Amino acid sequence: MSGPASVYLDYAATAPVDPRVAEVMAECLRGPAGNPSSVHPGGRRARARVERARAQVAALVSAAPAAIVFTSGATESDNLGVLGAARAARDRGRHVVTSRTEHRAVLDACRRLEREGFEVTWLRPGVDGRVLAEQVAEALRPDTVLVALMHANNETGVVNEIPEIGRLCRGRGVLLHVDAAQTAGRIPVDVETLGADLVAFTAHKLGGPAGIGALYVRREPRPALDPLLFGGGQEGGLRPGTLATHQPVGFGLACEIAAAALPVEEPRVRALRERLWSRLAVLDRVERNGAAEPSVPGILNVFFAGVEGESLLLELEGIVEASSGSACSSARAEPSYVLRALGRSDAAAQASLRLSLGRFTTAEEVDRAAAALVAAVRRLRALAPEGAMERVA
Amino acid sequence: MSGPASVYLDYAATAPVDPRVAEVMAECLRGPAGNPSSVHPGGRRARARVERARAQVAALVSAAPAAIVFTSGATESDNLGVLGAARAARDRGRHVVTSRTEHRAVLDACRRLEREGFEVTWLRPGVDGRVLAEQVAEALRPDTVLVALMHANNETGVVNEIPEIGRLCRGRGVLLHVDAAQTAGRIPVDVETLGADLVAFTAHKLGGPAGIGALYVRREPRPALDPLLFGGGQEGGLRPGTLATHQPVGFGLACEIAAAALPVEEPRVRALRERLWSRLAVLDRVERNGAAEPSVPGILNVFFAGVEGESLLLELEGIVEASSGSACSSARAEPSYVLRALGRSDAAAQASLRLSLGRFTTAEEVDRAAAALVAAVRRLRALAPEGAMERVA
Amino acid sequence: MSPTDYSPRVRALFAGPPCAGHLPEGPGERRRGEAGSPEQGAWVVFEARVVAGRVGEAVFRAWGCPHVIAASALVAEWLGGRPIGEAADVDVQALAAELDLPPAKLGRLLIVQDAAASLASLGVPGR
Amino acid sequence: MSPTDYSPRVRALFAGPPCAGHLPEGPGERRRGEAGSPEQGAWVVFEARVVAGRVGEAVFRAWGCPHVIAASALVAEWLGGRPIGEAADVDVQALAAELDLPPAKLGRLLIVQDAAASLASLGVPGR
Ligand SMILES: Cc1ncc(COP(=O)(O)O)c(C=O)c1O
Ligand SMILES: Cc1ncc(COP(=O)(O)O)c(C=O)c1O
Repeated sequence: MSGPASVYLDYAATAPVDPRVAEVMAECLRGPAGNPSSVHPGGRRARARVERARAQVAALVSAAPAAIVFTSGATESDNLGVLGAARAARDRGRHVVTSRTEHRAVLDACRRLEREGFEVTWLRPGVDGRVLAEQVAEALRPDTVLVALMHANNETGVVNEIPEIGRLCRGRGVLLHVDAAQTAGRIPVDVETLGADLVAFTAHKLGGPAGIGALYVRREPRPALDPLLFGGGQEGGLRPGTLATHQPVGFGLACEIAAAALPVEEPRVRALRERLWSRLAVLDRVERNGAAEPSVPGILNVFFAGVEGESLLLELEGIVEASSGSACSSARAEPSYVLRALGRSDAAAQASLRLSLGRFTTAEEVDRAAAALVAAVRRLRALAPEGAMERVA
Repeated sequence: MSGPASVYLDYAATAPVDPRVAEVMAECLRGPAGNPSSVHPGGRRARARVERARAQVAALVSAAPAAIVFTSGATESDNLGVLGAARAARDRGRHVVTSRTEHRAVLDACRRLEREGFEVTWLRPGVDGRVLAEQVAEALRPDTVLVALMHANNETGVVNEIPEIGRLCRGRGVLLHVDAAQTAGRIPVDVETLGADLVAFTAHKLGGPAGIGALYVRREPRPALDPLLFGGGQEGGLRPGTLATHQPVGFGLACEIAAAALPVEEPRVRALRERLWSRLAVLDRVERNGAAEPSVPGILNVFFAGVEGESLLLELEGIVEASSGSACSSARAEPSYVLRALGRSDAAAQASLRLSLGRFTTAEEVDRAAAALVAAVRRLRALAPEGAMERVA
Repeated sequence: MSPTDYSPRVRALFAGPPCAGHLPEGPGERRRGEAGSPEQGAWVVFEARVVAGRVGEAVFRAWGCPHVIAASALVAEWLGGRPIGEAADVDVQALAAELDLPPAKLGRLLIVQDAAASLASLGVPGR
Repeated sequence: MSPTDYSPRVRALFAGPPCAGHLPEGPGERRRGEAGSPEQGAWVVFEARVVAGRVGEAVFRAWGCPHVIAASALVAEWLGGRPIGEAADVDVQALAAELDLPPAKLGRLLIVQDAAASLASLGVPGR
């Protein structure tokens, strides 16, 4: 391919691995074998590295290292938190509160709970995409055992009122599971401030490798969790299996790097996002999906009236890499259920793009992407029947 | 530390990552971001690499690529196979057959099934460590839905009569789950020959990275599986979560390398193991735990009468890296339940070492390890009260 | 959105579709055919100038996926010079084969076919 | 087996334990004290030569983990020159502190203490 490299605007799906992280992982993989559970020096070395990584991961969310359980990613963390906490509490109550705009990992875990005899209240955010504490307050019942809500939405970037919801839950003795996959390393996340009992996050959204995540499990009081996997007793019995040294090590370093960079990166990325938005706003009939604030810095979800999503993506191929809907669910052709929940029509949801920026995004890239987007939208609108801008809205 | 490097004899716990595997993984990690579920070129590249890896993994066990589900390791594969198959079949029957010498991933999954209302028959192997087809035949009942047995035991290396057991199960319409973590890449494994419906294995025992494994799920007839995790629909709905490209890619290459090396490595490692045994047999009162054959080539489990396990390990520290019991359960101080099931006393089980050889083991290392072991055993025996050889037996 | 791999033919037609846009002024009868809607995943308009029973020139405008745009362009091109009655005879199978169409998208091609057919039978005068 | 980290003191004593082995021939009364068993995780034998009510020389033999061997060696060394009656006074807390003993292993130290004490009170003539 000739010309400049395409602009990667899909950080919310997965972020590039930080080169320093890739390096330390490569070194781990090249090193001598060591099973962190073994007693011999190779095993002890591996264990020491894993424990150092656990401390780095814990520090990112201001938690104690012992409160961090390593998992295979946020999907597993969400499942362990939601299914684990609800199943363990099923004798106390069978009501769970969540929202329609959660990631599928929480959504589908809650649907599973429904099949297991739980009742689930599905909160619907406003058009701004926020789930509010008052909605949760209304939904709580005497038999509510768990509230599962995301810190920020992966499609819109909108941040929910978690601290308020945390206080509410604690006051009622209800467990709170927070999916922080989109916020950890991107805005300050402090498990105490959130008031969460369980917090899920993942390495590959913050410069670490895919295939490793964490579940923060509060120590005091410690929520009972019914494990998903059974076996060698690793991770305090909550998550058996031989721990891969290179994976937590990469995750740990990525957390450390992200934490150090956050004070600079957060405003920088936010400014780039607004720059992108201002350059797209030269088009008629473009709208942001969800509120502009409060939000994570790097997500801009834009609806382009009158265009069709798949054609828009092909038009941008090789120029801009972005997602139509969330990448996690983009194996399906369905329009984004998140945008549908915010009131968009199917066609409008499909005519929306999630443009997500991050660590390595530059102003030059933003300008190049914006120019390509504007040109693409103009061409597709010109190809469309008259009235498309009104009918695809 | 001065002197030569220690001899790594813990391949059954985890094998060193093949340098070529480490290299391709490092290259993956350094490359551009790409979520295999995304539509843009980065995502498509990642997906193509993952699918190539799936084919490589499938080829190692003579399976169709579409029959391979990637998981986080054999622990998860075992849980998905055992819990998944039994739970999905619970309306047809609630009886499961397994053995006392399975890996904890199968053992603890079966215990969990007991708590969920299943009845489990726990077969006990003979002193040779083998579970025989006739034992399975006797245990089968009209309500049996699943037989879960390992291909080879991780502590003794002894190979079970899986093909016969497979025929038996198929004849009765009972699903067979086989834990092949210790055999894949070490002896020929063919899912058809095994007659298995589900086969679990893992990358880190065969030169790949830890944190990635596979579950073979027969296509025709396809066993129903109740998933453990819910979410984005990846891996045919059986295993959601963003797939880490570097992990399957490393696994795939490791499988390809192992398959190519097998015809040479299997006899070579077997000969080294017998060399090690012949050099240890100069000691009085040393015995092999489990039958010498049929076995995987690289595992030798030796009982040293009169010594104490923890002291033996410390005596060997920095010289030989091996496991007392299985590394996977060595976070516990309990004597190996596998050796207990084979009739060893607690003390005798603890006075046993699993010495496991592999790809990079040399004759020089075997001789050095044997000399160190002989010296260590002699010193500890000399330190012990008279009669120890008879009482620790 | 399904990670579709587009054929080179579809890519070329999508990138530079022939016969896209509005019918220029000119002699003859202007006809307009339309089918589909955003809700159906494809929405196609054909316009044709008919002179002596034959299509002098045809153009399309389409809202839809790249296959819809490519198919509409092919049909508009194919219409040129044909008896207008043949606008009802778009061969969907041939079109699908030419575009290497994923089976799931066949419904959208039927919308393209409908739009062309309406040009023949129900064709209303163009604006 | 628990992945214990041994203190430097334990490592040194385990690698080269003083007073290990059998009591050489010599003058005085030979005594033997024993406690524990493989089933208990520690099995310790002390032998001492007693001259004029004091331990002339003491040796140990032990089956057990490195802490047991280290503790037995320390106790045998400590016994040398003491009134034999003091063999009953092994200070388990001090020993545990000196060896940085994991709490779970305290029971094994009690076996070492027992073996020494039996040298004092129930001491039977050595072979
Ligand atoms: C909000 C949210 N939760 C969970 C996940 C799942 O994370 P993982 O890919 O690590 O399983 C993602 C992204 O995929 C996400 O954005
Ligand atoms: C027989 C057997 N099954 C399962 C496992 C678990 O594999 P993993 O460490 O990949 O979870 C192991 C090794 O740890 C094993 O030896």
